[in-house]
Amino acid sequence: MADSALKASIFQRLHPRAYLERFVAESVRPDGRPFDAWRDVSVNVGSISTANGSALVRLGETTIVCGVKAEIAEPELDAPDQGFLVPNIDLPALCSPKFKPGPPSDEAQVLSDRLNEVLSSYQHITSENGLTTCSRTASSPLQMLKTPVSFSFGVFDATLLADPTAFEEPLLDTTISVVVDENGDLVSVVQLGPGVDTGAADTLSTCISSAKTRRVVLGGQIP
Amino acid sequence: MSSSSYCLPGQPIPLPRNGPVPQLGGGIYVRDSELRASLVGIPQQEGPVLSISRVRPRPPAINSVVLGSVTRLSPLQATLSISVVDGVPLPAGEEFTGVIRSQDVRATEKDRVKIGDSFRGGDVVRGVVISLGDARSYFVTTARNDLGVVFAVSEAGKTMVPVSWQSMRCPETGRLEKRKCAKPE
Amino acid sequence: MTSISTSKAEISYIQSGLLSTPPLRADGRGLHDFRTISLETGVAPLANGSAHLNIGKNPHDGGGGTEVLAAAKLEVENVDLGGGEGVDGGRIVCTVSCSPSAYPHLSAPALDDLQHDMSTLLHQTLAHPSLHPPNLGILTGKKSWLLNLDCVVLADAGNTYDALFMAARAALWDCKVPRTRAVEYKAAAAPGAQAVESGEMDVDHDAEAQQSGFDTRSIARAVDFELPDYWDEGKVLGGRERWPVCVTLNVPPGSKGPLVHYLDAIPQEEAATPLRLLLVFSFPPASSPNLQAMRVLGSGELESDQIRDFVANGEKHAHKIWDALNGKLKEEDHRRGQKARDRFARR
Amino acid sequence: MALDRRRINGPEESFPPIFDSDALQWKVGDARKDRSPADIRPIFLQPGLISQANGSAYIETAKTKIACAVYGPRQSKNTAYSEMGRLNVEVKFTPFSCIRRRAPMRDAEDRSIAVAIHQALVSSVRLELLPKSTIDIFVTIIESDGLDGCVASGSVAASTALADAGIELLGLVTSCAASVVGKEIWLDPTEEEGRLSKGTLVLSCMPALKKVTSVWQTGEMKVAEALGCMDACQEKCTEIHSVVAQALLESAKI
Repeated sequence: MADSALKASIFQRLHPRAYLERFVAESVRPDGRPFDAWRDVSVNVGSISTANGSALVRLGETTIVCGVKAEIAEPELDAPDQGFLVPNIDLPALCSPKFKPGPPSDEAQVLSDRLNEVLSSYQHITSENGLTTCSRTASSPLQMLKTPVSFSFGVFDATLLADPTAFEEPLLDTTISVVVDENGDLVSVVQLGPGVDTGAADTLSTCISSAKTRRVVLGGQIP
Repeated sequence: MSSSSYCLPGQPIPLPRNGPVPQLGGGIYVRDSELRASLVGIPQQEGPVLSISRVRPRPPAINSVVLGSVTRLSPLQATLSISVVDGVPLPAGEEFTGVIRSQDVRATEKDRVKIGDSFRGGDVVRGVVISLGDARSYFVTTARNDLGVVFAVSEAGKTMVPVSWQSMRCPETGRLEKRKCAKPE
Repeated sequence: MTSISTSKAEISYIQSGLLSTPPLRADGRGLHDFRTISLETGVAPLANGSAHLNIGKNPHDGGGGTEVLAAAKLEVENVDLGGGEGVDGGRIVCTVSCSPSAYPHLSAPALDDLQHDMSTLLHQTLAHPSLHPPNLGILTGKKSWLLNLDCVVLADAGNTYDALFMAARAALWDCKVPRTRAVEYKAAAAPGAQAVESGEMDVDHDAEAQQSGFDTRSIARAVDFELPDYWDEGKVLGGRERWPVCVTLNVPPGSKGPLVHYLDAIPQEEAATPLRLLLVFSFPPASSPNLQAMRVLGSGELESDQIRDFVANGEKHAHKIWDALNGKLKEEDHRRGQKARDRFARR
Repeated sequence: MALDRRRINGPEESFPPIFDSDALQWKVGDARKDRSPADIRPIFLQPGLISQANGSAYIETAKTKIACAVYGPRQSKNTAYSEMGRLNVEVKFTPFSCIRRRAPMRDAEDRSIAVAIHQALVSSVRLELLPKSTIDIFVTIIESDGLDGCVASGSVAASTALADAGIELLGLVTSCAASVVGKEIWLDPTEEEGRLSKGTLVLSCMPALKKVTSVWQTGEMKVAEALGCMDACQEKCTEIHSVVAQALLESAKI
C-alpha cells in the first residue's frame, strides 16, 4: 500500500467516526458510492445437490448461502393442514472478525427472529398437503405466493445512507429496514434509533419510497 | 537483484551469484543449505538483506512501534489496546493488549511517576514494545521523547494540543491537562 | 499425550540420549523394549467382558504406570425403520473417558477434546465393518445387540494408545454374548396372548399382540426373545482373534540418516518427541497381516520411504505384542477357569 | 432435537424422507462409474473470496464445496504463555450439507475433520515466528460428498487461505484421498464409493519439499495396498500443487 494509503487506513482504524464524517462532508462514502446508491446484487439458485432447494446471493462483498431441507413432521393440532417453516440465520466466525465460534450470537438471533416474523406473519406458504409419497426425482416446488425483500438504511449525523457497509454500520445512529414484496406492499418496517427530520419528507417515508423503487429494479433477478 | 517472477511458499530461490551471500529478511528460510520462500511474493534485495516483504498486519514484536488507545488505568500501570503495529493497522475488531508499567512511562524520575498525570482513558498512545510480557499482554514503554500521548480529548470534548512534554491545552476552555505527550513530528 | 512442562534443557538431553549410539533412555530400556505390562480380565462382574491393564507399574510399590480399565456391556436395541437406531446384526460403540486425576494439568475443554480424539480413533478402528463380530444380531428386523465398549484412562504414564487397544482387545476377548431364544406368539382366540413356552412372563403387550378377534389364523411370528438359562454367561463373541493391537512409533527430531524410532515412551520422552506414528495391525491366522488404522500425530515431517520402513518395523513390533497378549489372555482364561473350579470344589 | 433457546426450533421430532433404496448396483470387480480409478474430481479453487478475512479460499470438487477463512495472527485468549504460535482449526457443516440434515450444534464429526486438517497443516506453518499468537482457520463445509474428500479438499483450501493471508509457510500443503475397492485403488472417492470400500487413506504432503505431513488411514487394508495408496496420493498431490500454485499466482498478481 502506498504510504499515504497506509496513513489513511491508520486514521480510519483509530478514529473511524471522524474518518466517516470527513467523507460525508464531501457527500461521498468511503467506498465511493453516493448516499443513496445500492451495491449490486447477484443471485444464483439451486447449486447445492444435498439441499432440497438452495440459493447463493452476493450483495457487494456480503455473501449468503441458503439451503432448504424438507423433513416430515406431525402438524400442530390447531393447524392440521399447515406445515412448519423454520428459518435460522447463522453468522459463523468465518464471515467476520467480530464473530466468535460457538452458539449463535445476539445479532444472529435477532436476524433469525426478524426473518421468522416476516415469513410466518405472511402465512402465504401452503404446505404440500395430500402428498404422502416422496420420490427421489419428482418434487413439486413449494408454492411461494409472495417474495419479500428487505432493504436497510442508516442515518449518520443527519444524513441518510442506503445499504450501509460493515465499516459504516457500527457508526450509525439509526438503522431502518423496510421489507417490501413484489407488488410494492409493505411487509415490515423496523426502525431502531431516533428518526431525523432531513429536509422535506420524514426519514421513514423516504426510506419506504426508495425501497419500493429498488424492489422494482431487483424484480428481474429474483426468480 | 529482484527476479521479476512471484515465488510461492516452499519454492527454492536462486542465490544471487554476484557478491556475498545475503542476509535473510522476512519471507525466506534456509532448508538443507538452500534458500526457499515462505511467502507469496517477489524476493527483493535492499543492500545486504534479501526478503519478500508483505505489508501485512502482524503481532507486536520486540522494538516494534505500536499505536493503541488506553483502556484501563491503575496506579501501577496503564492497559493499552494496540490497534496499529509498525505502521500497519490491524483489521477492525482485532487488538493486542499492551501494558505500560509506571516505571516505563518516562526516562527521568522513573519512581515518581503518577499514571493519572500521564494517561487518561481513551488517549491514543504511541509506544515501543520492550518485551513479549506475560500471557495476557505485551510490555510497552513510552520513555522516549517521540513516544507518549499522540491524541487526547479534553473534558470539554475537544481535541487537545500538546504544549509541553507533560501537558496539553484544550483549545476551547484553555485549561491545561497533564499528560505524557509525544513530541509532534 | 501429557504435556507436562519439561524444560528445554531436559528435552534436548532426552533427544540427544535417544539419538546417541548406543541409544540411552532414562530408565535404561532399549529403543524397542516395552515396560512390564500387567493384565487382568473379568474385573467388572456386571459387564459382559472387562479387562484392567497397566503398563510400567514399578514392581516394588506397585504404583505408577499407565492404567486403563476397559469393559464391554451388551444392551438390546430395536431395529425398526422408525426411531430405533439398531442395525440388523448389531453394532459397536466405543468411548474413552479420561479421569481428571490422570490429567491434572488439562482444563475441562482440553480434557474433553483429548477424550474425543481417543474415542474417535478407537471407534473408527474397532467399529469398522471389516471387524464386525457375526453374533451380535438377535432377531433380524426386530432386535439386535448394542455392544458398548467403555474405556477409562485411570493414569497416564505415556503410551496411552497402545494401552487402550490392548485393554480393548482383552475386554472384547473376555466378552460373552448371552444365548437368546426366539419366542413366538400364537394369535389364539383367547383375549390375551400367551407365550408358547409355559411359565408366566410379564410381557409388555405391544401393538402387534392385540389382533382382531376374527383373525383365527395362527401365525407363528418371532416377536421377542428370552434368555433361557440365567447362569450360563453365553457364548464367546465371534471373531475375537481379529481384534487389532496398536504400536506407537515415536520419532525423535533431528536424526540424520535412517530415522530412529522407539517404543513405549514415558511422559518426559513424549514431551521430547512430538512426532508419532500410530500403527494398528490385526493378524488373521491364514493371510498376511491387515493394517486397520494408521495415523501421523504431532508436528514434524516424514518422507514416504521413511514411512515405508516404519510400517515394516511396526509390523514386527506389533506381532510381538500380539503374541505376548494372546499368551497372557489364554493364561487369564485358564486362571479364571481354575478359580471357578476351586470355588465349586470347595463348596 | 434438544431445544435450543438461541435458535428457532421447529417441531420436536422431524424425520427425513426415506426413499426406497436404489443403491448403486455395484458388484466387486466392476469398473468405476464415470471416472477411471486414478482420476480425481476437477478442482475449482479461488483464493481471496472473503474480504473481511485476513486470507481465504473457496474450493469446489464436483459435489464438495468448502469455504475457508484465516484470521490472525491474533492474541491467544486465556491460554498459557507459549513462545510457539498456536494453530486453531474449527470445522462446521452447514445443516443442509449432507443428505441427512445435520443439527447446527457442534457434533463429533466436526472435530475429527478439524483434527485431521490441523495435523496436515501444523508442520507447514512457521509458528516459531508468531509467539503468543493464534492463527484461526475456520472451515465451513457447504456441501459434502464423502468425509475423506472433505478432509482432503479442506486441507488444500486451508493451506491456500494461509498463503493468501501472508502467513509464513514452509511449503504449500496438498492432500488427496484414496480408497481400496475390491482389488483397485480409487483416488478421491465420493461418499457412495467410500461406503463400498474396505479402507480409505488420506495423505497430506508438501510437494515442494517432498515431505509427508499426515497420513489418516481407516478401515482394513493389506500393508502393500496401504503403501500403494500412499504413493498414488503423493503423485496426485504434486498435480494438485500446480493447481494451487496457479490459483495463488493469479490472485497475487491482481
